[in-house]
Amino acid sequence: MLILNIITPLATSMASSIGIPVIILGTMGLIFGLVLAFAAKVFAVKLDPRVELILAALPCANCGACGKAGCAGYADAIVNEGVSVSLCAPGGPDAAAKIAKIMGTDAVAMDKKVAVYHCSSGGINNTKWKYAYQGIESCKSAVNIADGPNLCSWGCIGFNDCFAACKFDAISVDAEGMRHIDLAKCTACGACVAACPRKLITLIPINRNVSICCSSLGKNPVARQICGTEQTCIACGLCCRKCPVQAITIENNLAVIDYTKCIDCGLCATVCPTKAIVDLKAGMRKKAEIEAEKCIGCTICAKICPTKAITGEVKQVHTVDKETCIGCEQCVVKCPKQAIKML
Amino acid sequence: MKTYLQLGLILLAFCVVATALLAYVNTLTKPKIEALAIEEAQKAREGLIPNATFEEVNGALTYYIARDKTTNEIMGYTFTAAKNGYNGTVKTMAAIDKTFKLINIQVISQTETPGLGTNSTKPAFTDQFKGKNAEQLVVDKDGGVPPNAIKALTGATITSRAVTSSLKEQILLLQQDLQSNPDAVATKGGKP
Amino acid sequence: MSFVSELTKGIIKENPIFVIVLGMCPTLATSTSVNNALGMGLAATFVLVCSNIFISLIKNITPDKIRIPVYVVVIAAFVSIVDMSMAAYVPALHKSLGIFIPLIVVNCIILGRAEAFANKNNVLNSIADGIGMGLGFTLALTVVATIREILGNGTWLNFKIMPSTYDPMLITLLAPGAFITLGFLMALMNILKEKK
Amino acid sequence: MGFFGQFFVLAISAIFIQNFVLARFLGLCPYLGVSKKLDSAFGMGMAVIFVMTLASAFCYLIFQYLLVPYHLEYLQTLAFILTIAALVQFVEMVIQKNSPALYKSLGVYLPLITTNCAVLGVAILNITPLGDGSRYNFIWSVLNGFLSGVGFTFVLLAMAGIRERLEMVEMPKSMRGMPIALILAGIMALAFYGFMGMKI
Repeated sequence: MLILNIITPLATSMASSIGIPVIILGTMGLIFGLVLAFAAKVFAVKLDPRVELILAALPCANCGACGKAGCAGYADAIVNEGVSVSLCAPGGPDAAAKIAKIMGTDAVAMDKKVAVYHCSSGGINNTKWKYAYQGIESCKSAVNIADGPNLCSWGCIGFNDCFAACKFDAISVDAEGMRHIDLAKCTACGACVAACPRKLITLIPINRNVSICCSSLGKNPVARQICGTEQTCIACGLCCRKCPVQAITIENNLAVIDYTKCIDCGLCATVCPTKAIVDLKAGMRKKAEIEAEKCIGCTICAKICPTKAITGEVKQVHTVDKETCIGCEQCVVKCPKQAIKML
Repeated sequence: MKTYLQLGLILLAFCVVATALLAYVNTLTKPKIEALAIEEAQKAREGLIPNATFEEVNGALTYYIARDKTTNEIMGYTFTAAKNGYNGTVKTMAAIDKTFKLINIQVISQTETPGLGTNSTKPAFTDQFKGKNAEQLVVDKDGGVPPNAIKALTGATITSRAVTSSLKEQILLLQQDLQSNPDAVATKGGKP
Repeated sequence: MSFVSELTKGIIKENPIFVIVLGMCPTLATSTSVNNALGMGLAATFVLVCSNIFISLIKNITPDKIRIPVYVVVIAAFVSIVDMSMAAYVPALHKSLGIFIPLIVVNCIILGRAEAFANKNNVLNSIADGIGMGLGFTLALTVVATIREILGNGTWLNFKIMPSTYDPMLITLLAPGAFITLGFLMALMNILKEKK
Repeated sequence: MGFFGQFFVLAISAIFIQNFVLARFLGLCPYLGVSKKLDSAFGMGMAVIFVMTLASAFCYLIFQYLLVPYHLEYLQTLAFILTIAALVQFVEMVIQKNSPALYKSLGVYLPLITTNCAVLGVAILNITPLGDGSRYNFIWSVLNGFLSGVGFTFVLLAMAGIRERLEMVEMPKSMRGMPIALILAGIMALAFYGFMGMKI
């Protein structure tokens, strides 16, 4: 008892100054440490190693073209939700193939696209203005004031929001203020498509070279008058009639190309009276030539030729009329004997 | 299991070391901090009523009785009053004489707007309170007329009101308390 | 990197406030006077150096899962020491800095340097980094405080330096003035950087 | 004043009069750092409300039932920050496991919150005596934490909304980014000064 009487006050004084705080905070530390350790185990999220591999294969530009929240989100979606491996536009077929290898599936043929403008106006010198806009130099801002400062309320305003939006340096602006898309650099991420308040940019398959370079829904004389370059679609319908595969239709005074049907023959561009249809390969298209020794006279090419430039009887060597051939390469693709070459 | 315990123990070790260190520093600094607080309050009281000793009263109200150092006569009472000002609490220490007139006041803590409300700590403002009784503690903006009322600080009426009304309330409370048991004060004062 | 370059980088090139933009809360709240700024800067420097030393010492024995809790315990311990010491020896300064002393714990500069530097470098370099960053912080804080105190109160370190006819611009001492002053200072830093 | 009256007073005071960012200078790092986009500002705001409410509750309990009985108030900084750091990390793990969708929108901001002085600030302010010497009780502490978080989110969203528009504006190169954001914050603080000294 005596010893206790001596020890107790001593112990309490020691305890109160250093002991108790040490015990309390020590216990707190121990509990937190244990809880965190347990939590790390119990709530461990099993990160699939494939997710990290896929992430490494992706370009990691976090552009959002795949529709997921960044590259990590896409990688996660591929593994856990079975999303297609070929959604990454910047990565293209390369990335798709790599991811497919990681996932152990075959790469779905990637439909690589590029961005194109559907307006030929917009430069500083060749836009017709309605009023002098003096505000924030952004298309998004200018479009809000009296339907935009340019006369054509469907056309390009020319403050180059699309240029600013491009992360891949694929859009350039020349001295005239006209924009050009570098097809080699374009990854079809869609940033410029979203940036344009007038929706003048769309993504088209990279192997199609024709596009309507106008978005005007105006009727014929007006549409032409308000356009700085006068390369407007006047909805004459000539392209629709000439298109060998009926890929072009007129909707609301504007020609629209259905790229699932389009065979990229370029005929529409040659017939368009206002040059509103642009053919990137114009003048560069080659003419078809049949190698006589290979031709078996199956007539497939003659049937497929949109301009009826190929003639010939069954089991006879066919010939190409160079004047009417438009260089669409349809016959090259279809010839079972690979007897047709472009020269 | 071993790894969990290891993590827990590592965190425990750090906590123990840190706490022990803090507890040690605390034993060194705590007396100093407390002494400082007491000394500060004492200084403030002495500033209000010089040449006096102070005796703490802890009843329904906490106040100090000031006695003359030589004659041991009651010179007055000091107390603190607090009220929310423009931006937080304004705490004032005040001294009153036996007739409940203010001898002097000092604003001891405030977090008012620099350059406006902080002027309440300056003598130009606090000197006005000298010799005023509870009825005279009205800010001029509220109908009082100086010199019988308090002239509010320019651009800091709320601060001025907080100081003035907190003092007024506290004086009335103290007055009530002292008058209800004058014996206690008298007997205490009677003893040498 | 050498000791000296670690020491000097925090002062100008990687100044925690003007360049890295960390630790904004104390910068704005405690720069009402040069006095406060120096006190805050030195308190933060002390904690920064101590925690940098300690964390670079223990970097190998802290498991990753409880790294952050361990760091904050270390930092909080030093901060509490500073807090208590200031209350005991410089009570007036302690009072005017108020809640911002315990909040040194969550000053992004300190945990940021622990994570980004002390965690990966040896003790000597960590000390240099701590001193450099701390001084850079103090310097920036003092610059902001100098402008605010002179314009807002006409004084510098409590010495009256503006003529008595000067009517103080109170706004610079208030919250809006703090933001605006720092905004213009940063713009100035950008101009200087462009010229280099 | 009934419960709702007091609640209203606390709400107005926490959101407008004593706004954490503009009046108290707390939580400025996320205010300036995560206010470039409205989406991320919203995520951050929600995460801060969540953590501030939880931290208020836990820190109050620890202070009231562990520190006060043994006169260990001087350990508050250490105990609070330890609690907050562990809490944030724990919550992050739980969310990541149980709700990946929530984790993506909210969880990524959680690590940033450990060093958000608004969270520790509210924990300390909750246990700081008020004008009349009393302290908030448990319920009011939690409510104060929640409402202060709402106040933080409110100005964060306002800031993000303005900054998104600022992106389009022509201005001197040296003013771009942080400087103009700070001046903007100054103007907002000026507006909020109108609430100060309001008597309710």
